[in-house]
Amino acid sequence: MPDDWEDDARLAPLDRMAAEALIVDVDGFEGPLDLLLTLSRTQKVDLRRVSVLQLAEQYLVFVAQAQMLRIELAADYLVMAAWLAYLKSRLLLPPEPGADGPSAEDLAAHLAFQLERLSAMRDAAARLMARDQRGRDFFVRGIPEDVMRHRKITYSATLLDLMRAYARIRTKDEFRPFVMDRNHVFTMEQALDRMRGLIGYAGDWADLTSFIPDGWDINPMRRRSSTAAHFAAMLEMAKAGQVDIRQGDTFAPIQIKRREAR
Amino acid sequence: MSDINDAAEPIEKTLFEAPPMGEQERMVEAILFASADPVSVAELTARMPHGADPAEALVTLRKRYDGRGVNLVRVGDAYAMRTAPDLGHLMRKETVETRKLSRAAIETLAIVAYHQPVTRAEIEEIRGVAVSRGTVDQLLELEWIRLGRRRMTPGRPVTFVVTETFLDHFGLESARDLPGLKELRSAGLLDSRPSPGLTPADEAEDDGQIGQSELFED
Amino acid sequence: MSDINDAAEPIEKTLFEAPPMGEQERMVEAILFASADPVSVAELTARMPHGADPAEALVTLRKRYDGRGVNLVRVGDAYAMRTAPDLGHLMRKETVETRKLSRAAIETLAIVAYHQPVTRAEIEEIRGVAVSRGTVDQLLELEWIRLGRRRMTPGRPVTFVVTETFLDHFGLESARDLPGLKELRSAGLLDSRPSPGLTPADEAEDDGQIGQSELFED
Repeated sequence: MPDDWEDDARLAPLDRMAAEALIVDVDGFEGPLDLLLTLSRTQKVDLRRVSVLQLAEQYLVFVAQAQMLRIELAADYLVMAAWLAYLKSRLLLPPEPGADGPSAEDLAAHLAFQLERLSAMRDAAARLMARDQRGRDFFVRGIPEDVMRHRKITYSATLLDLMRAYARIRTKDEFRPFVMDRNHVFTMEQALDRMRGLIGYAGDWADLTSFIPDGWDINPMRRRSSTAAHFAAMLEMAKAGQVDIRQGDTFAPIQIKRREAR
Repeated sequence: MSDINDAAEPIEKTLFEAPPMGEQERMVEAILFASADPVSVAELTARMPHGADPAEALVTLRKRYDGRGVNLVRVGDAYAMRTAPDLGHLMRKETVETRKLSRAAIETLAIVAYHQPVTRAEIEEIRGVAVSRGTVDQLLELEWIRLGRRRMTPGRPVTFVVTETFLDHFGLESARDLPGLKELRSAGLLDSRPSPGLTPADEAEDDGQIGQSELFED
Repeated sequence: MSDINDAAEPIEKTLFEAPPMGEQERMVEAILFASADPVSVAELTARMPHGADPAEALVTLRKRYDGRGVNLVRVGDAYAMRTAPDLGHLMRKETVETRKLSRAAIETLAIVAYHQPVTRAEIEEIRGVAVSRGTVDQLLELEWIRLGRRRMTPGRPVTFVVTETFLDHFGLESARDLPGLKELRSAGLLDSRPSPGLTPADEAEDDGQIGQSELFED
């Protein structure tokens, strides 16, 4: 405690009062920059000539006092304090020869610029709000007349759209006989029924084509459909272990035989 | 106008100098402009500085707006600014939107164009789906199709045919100018895979149900 | 004003005779009176008859209302009728109680107005404190600020700019008419001065790329 008192005693009474007032008000500040701007006002100089060194000291005193009073400071206040302590030491010590990075003077100048800019924006905001405002100083028409909106919709379609649409329907149409015309189709179920019945009679190897019924081997469409159906039915029966299949060569006739029951 | 003068007669004229008439006119103008409702002379008097004579200001202001785009009108016992009656048409705004016809509509239209006169049942048969009332109505409204003669079949169903407006829109001289199936195919618009077992000669056969002879009659 | 003339140049002048200028003035007057919001020259052109030149009518109409109780004011690219600011005291009845803006909101608004287009990070750097979501939301809700183009820097941050509603509210013709703008600019206080290396806010990622040339671009 004595140390703190000693610290405090080094401050001019005015500064101390200002600092104490600030401490009471810590919640009223909008961040470290706002606090620095307020502190800089105690210097009563143009912000361009503000003593950043003095400002840094004021800020550090503020933070020290806040901590002494166990006031929780937000992290960014402490980050600023650390940075200002660093800046202060850089400003007080002669520059290291060959040191990289910006000089302490550059850093100080930038801080002064930031303060000046913030201050300028606050003035600008005040001037903006002092302007004549709509609904307070000048007024709009009290009886605005609604504009009646007549929406007119025009539909567009080109000849090409029309032709495409028709082509689409006609394409659908052309496939219709294929779906409708069941008398050219031999289904796998039909073939399966037929072969199950016939296979029992054929004790030896028999050509698959011999199972195709009469009347389904002339018309190409009927022949294709019945061949496919019987082929699929044969595979189905082989899978069920009911028949054996053999083929002598590629494209040679496929032969089937009933598998002997064990 | 005598009533205005009566109402506006200031009771006490002494306390303050009334503003010059030009200023009073400006005030009345601003108040009438900004008010949501017509304003009575009594209310004007209450809102204007002491000694003002809104009735007189109203007279000059009314003259000033005479023949302008906005007029000062009397509404009952009150006054308001209103758009000149002859400019009412400016308060309407026409927006034109261009939309694409729906797929159902364009297909229906195509069927009518290629198969006219065609009944609704026939359209549905060709499209393979029901045709909604809205689709037909839309095409009727656009004046692209109209009702044709009734079909002389049981129920005497109405038929649809395309209109002059339709021909005009699509740049056709007559419905006969519509490209045929072969042309559609050679233009790549028809899927050119021939369906199995169906030769080009077969195409005529399914037109048959519609009544080939009836196609493109006028 | 050249831009206005360009916008109003009718494409086809031949079809109909444009109405005489006196009539055009009446029309502009009626349309502006009827609308509470500013009306753009393009919209005036669209609503007036073919061949009308609202830009010219606006010039004479503006003169006509000069010094009256109601004035013709320019708001960005649009025009509106507003009561003369010196008569605001008569209109107290019409005053709409607006929400009190917080200090943070007012400052943020000023920063957006003077530094636009400006990113959130830049606002925070200038204020030295984080900008709360609510502050930005409030200004967006009032339609005083809106999102501008994204900044072409890493992260492509959004920018904020002020709106026509903002200009209308504060009686500004354009963002160039902001009070003290020239002085602030010549003092270099609108520059985005990169911080020399390490800074308290450690805002290395955002500043530096703003480019003064981008400010107040149209």
